[in-house]
Amino acid sequence: MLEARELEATRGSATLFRGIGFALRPGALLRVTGANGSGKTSLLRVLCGLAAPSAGEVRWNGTDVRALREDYWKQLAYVGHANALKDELTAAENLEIACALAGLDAAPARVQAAIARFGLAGRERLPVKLLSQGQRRRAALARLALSEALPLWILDEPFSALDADAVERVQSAAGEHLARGGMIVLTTHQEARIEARSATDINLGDGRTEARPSH
Amino acid sequence: MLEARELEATRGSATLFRGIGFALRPGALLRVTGANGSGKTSLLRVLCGLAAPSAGEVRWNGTDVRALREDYWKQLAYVGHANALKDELTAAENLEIACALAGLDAAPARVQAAIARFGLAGRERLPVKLLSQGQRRRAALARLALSEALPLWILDEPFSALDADAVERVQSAAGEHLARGGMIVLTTHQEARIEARSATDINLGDGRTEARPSH
Amino acid sequence: MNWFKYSSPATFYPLAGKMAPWFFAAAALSAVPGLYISFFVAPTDFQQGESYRIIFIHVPAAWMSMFIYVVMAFWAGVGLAFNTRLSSMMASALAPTGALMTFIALWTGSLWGKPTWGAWWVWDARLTSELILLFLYFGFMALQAAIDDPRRADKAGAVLALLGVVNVPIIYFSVQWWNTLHQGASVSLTRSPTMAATMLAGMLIMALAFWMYSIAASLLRVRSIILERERAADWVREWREAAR
Amino acid sequence: MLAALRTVIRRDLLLAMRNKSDAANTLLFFVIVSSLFPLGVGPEPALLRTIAPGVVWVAALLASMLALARLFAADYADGTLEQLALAPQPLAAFVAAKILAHWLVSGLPLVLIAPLLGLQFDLSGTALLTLMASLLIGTPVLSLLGAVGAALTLGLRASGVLVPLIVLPLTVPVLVFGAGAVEAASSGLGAQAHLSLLGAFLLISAALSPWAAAVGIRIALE
Amino acid sequence: MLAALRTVIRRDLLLAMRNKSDAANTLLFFVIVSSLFPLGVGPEPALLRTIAPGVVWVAALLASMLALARLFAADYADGTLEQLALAPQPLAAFVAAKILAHWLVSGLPLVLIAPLLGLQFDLSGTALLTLMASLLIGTPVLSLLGAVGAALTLGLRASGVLVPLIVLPLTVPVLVFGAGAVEAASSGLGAQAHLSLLGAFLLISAALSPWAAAVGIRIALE
Ligand code: HEM
Ligand SMILES: Nc1ncnc2c1ncn2[C@@H]1O[C@H](COP(=O)(O)OP(=O)(O)OP(=O)(O)O)[C@@H](O)[C@H]1O
Ligand SMILES: Nc1ncnc2c1ncn2[C@@H]1O[C@H](COP(=O)(O)OP(=O)(O)OP(=O)(O)O)[C@@H](O)[C@H]1O
Ligand SMILES: [Mg+2]
Ligand SMILES: [Mg+2]
Repeated sequence: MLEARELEATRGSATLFRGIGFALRPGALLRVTGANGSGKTSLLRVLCGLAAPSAGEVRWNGTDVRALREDYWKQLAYVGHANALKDELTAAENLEIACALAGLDAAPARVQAAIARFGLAGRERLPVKLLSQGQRRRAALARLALSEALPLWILDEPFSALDADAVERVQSAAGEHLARGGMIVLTTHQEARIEARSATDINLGDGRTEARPSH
Repeated sequence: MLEARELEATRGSATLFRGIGFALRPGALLRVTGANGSGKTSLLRVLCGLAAPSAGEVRWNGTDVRALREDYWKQLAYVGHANALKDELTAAENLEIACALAGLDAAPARVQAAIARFGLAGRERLPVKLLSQGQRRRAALARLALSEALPLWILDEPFSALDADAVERVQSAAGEHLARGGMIVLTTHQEARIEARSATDINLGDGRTEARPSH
Repeated sequence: MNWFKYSSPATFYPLAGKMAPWFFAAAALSAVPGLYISFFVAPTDFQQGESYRIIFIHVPAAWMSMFIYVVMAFWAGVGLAFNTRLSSMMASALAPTGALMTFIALWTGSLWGKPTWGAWWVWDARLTSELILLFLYFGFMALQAAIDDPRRADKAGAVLALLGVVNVPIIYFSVQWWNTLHQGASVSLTRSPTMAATMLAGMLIMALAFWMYSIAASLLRVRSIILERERAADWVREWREAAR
Repeated sequence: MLAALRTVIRRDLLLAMRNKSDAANTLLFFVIVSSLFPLGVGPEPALLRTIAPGVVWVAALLASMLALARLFAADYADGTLEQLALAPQPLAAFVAAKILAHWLVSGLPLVLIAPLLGLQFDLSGTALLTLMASLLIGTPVLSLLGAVGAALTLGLRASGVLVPLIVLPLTVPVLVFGAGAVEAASSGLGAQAHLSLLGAFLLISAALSPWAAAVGIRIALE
Repeated sequence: MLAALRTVIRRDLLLAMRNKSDAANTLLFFVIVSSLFPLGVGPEPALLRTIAPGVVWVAALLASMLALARLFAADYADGTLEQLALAPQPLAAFVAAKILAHWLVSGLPLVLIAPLLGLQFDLSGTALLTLMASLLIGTPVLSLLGAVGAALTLGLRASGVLVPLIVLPLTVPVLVFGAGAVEAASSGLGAQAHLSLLGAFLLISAALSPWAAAVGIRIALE
């Protein structure tokens, strides 16, 4: 279970959000909404344990994630704004490596299936740098098809650059994950139609809390 | 008037599209649609004259744009996937410089108005690298508010990373441009509601023409 | 004869295939008598003894190394200006042969330097500019290897090769001047003033052999470049099926 | 058009100011490299005086190359270069403006600090002056040649090492005559001839390099 | 965990293979820089022999620095580093794996080609052997120290110049003892003492650097 208590984040002299709290149980979906610059990406990075909140804490099954570290990360799949793909390698090679690092099973057949599932069949032999913007995003998200074993998925704008078909594929993968008892936190500016037993929204407001440069 | 005749583009051994032709008159909107990887970005770069088509030609008022070069570019505003912002400078500084290079009037008051129009008021003093993904996209698009004098706008996925409010702002700017007799070519995977006297769609198919690596 | 017919890779490919064996044969046919003259007929040098015989490999290689660079830049420039794919492929095919020749000149030269000057290497003007020529070849090849898109690789390589061709004479003369400004007599080549006629003949025949070899090797290499780049074209597919 | 060029120069200088460290770094690299030599070679003053011109010039060469490798990289990655290529002015003019700005930020400081390094190696007064003069004429040539290398390797992963590789061989004459001028001066001969040759290189490269670099950039963008 | 490390090493080697030129370039840069010196300094063989150890070592230093500056840059820019930081293994282990892969690709070739350069400067047989030995022990130290510099400057625009700047001063002892070993060998003294000191540096930096670099990376990601 992922819990957040009284989270607060500041950038320079501006407070992005304050007093954010929630508890995310198996099978539940949390959607973080808010205007551009309201702090969604910052919140997700705090939830991952990449950044420290300026107040409050994030707990995984009752323990602070900044203390758990590797034990928490072992359970987590994070897809950020950036795709984390190596330009010179093909989508399949990228997937294999990403899985090996995350300790996931990356048998060739599974990798092939993941690639096909995200609609990249036919592009297997192209290095990623030759793919289009949307195809690259698909390759990054294909990692999710191999991450059934990781209970917590944190996705930052997964649908950006995707066409309708790809959005559909991601939504169904997410729905399956929730159905098997996974948890998902995501941000998106678009409509998301994901099958979920329980779905919560957190709105971070319009991001216009007084902002002054920090330097 | 922008005309395309029998355009064809190849990447490696794959043909992305073939036989694309259209004529875009003042006040008209052309929307290029198609699945991820169908060649929208490639087509837009050909229309700009950045890349050469493998067959066919693009004409501006009757002359090939690859021959016109600077005389064509003088009339053109292009916003690509990349934001073309300098991380170290503020949004206003970025705008000023972009306008000076394009030969547009960049009086401070006009720049301020453009920034406010795209909802970045209050962030003027932050260097762009501290802005969120969507705020950066807004800063890139703010250039359009200063480009009334340029008849042709070419926009690649202008709405990506934008929230609903920002999408609305871009749509209204585009609508005004068309109303004053401008021309717009854009790609987007989202719904676009832009007021236009004449609006055409070109669909590039699903991008699955046989793709084999080129090396 | 229609020259343009052969500027298409599809027609040039079989032509190159037909010509290459002839040039290899010519290379072998001139190398045999050339080497025979060099090692058995030419007289022993009264100053350097037998070691001077390296000259029969060294000098032709040095000549070829410089000449090939100019030819390579020429084809690259033609490819850049007229967008003819075959000329760019020619340039890419010539580079490794040129680098090989440069390397042979350096290698044989330093083998020769040990007995004559007592050192493997000295910073003489000629040697230095030959070394820089090797770097220019390497730069060209490294640039092309680093670019995946063959069209871009061709054009970028062409710009570099042309820049290099402007520079080669400048480098040559600047190094010469640099050297003569400082250099005493320690490094002047000791050789007999007049060359024996047999020596000259041996050298010329060996030069011919190097020419023939270079042409043959480049033709073979251009064939494999054509195959690699055009493997999706219909004629390659047909050819492959026919070969099966 | 002049206004647009002035904008590019002003922008690059502004960026350099925001990143105060940038200019300082090239300079420090120059100083550190030329100070490493005495450490590697040993402290003999006579020996050091002999190798000084060569060492300082090689250090200048390396420092310029390092800074140059990324001359267009940032503009390429963030899409600005695309915009420059679509601007109503010729690309070669922008390239020339960028080279000029780059030289002002990273070449000129080298020229100004060089006498200090020369003093470290115990060079004479005329030698120091000649060192400055040769660097003043020579470093712009390095910037011009380096820009071509930077343009040709745009967007390649290995460009950091590729640029020195393809540019250094081309800079050999500059090095030879630059260091040669200083040596000539310190051994009492005139450095006139060396310096005029350097000047000729400057003219040639100023005429050719911006065009070659612009061609390289268009190739990379295609 | 070992499997994950092997994956990192294999991936970096694979990337190096894809970009065949990458490794070759460091090597060529090394060769070119050490060949530039004679051009700057003049062709006197006796002089060249004296400065040879210093020159070769400085060239090795610069070549390693150049390649190192961007050790983590690509992984940072495309988000891979974030993923490594969120992996179930300690980050320091990944860093160590990356350094090892990097040294195999760019350090080892330097060691192997060094004797050729030594021949150019007319060094004796024992001196050549000592040169190789000192580089074999010394270049990993350079890679380790350079990695710390690369981590600390992650994401900074000027990192290409900053890394050499903060790392070069740290590498001074390596340079002094590395070049010193060769000089000792060529003047007939034993190089034993120098080499053991280099070995000590290697142990210390192998123990500390991966941790320091990992900390630097976490700071950059925060
Ligand atoms: C690595 C060492 C050497 C290199 C790179 C080298 C390079 C060259 C080059 C580039 C040429 C052609 C120059 C021209 O035609 O203008 C040449 C010619 C020649 N080299 Fe070497 N050389 C080396 C060592 C030697 C040595 C040790 C000797 C003899 C002592 C030697 C004797 C000659 C002779 C006799 C020619 C023919 C000169 C002529 O016909 O003009 N070279 N060498
Ligand atoms: N030093 C600073 N001083 C003031 N504000 C800052 C500073 N650094 C960052 N910010 C602000 O912090 C916010 C960071 O937002 P974040 O990236 O989390 O937004 P987001 O909700 O993900 O937005 P988007 O929808 O655009 O992706 C931005 O509004 C930015 O302007
Ligand atoms: N060398 C190559 N060989 C085969 N296919 C290639 C090669 N290089 C690029 N491609 C393909 O060319 C297409 C480029 O598409 P482009 O970027 O124009 O797509 P797009 O319509 O803009 O897509 P998106 O919606 O994802 O932005 C991709 O499908 C890519 O896979
Ligand atoms: Mg965000
Ligand atoms: Mg696109």
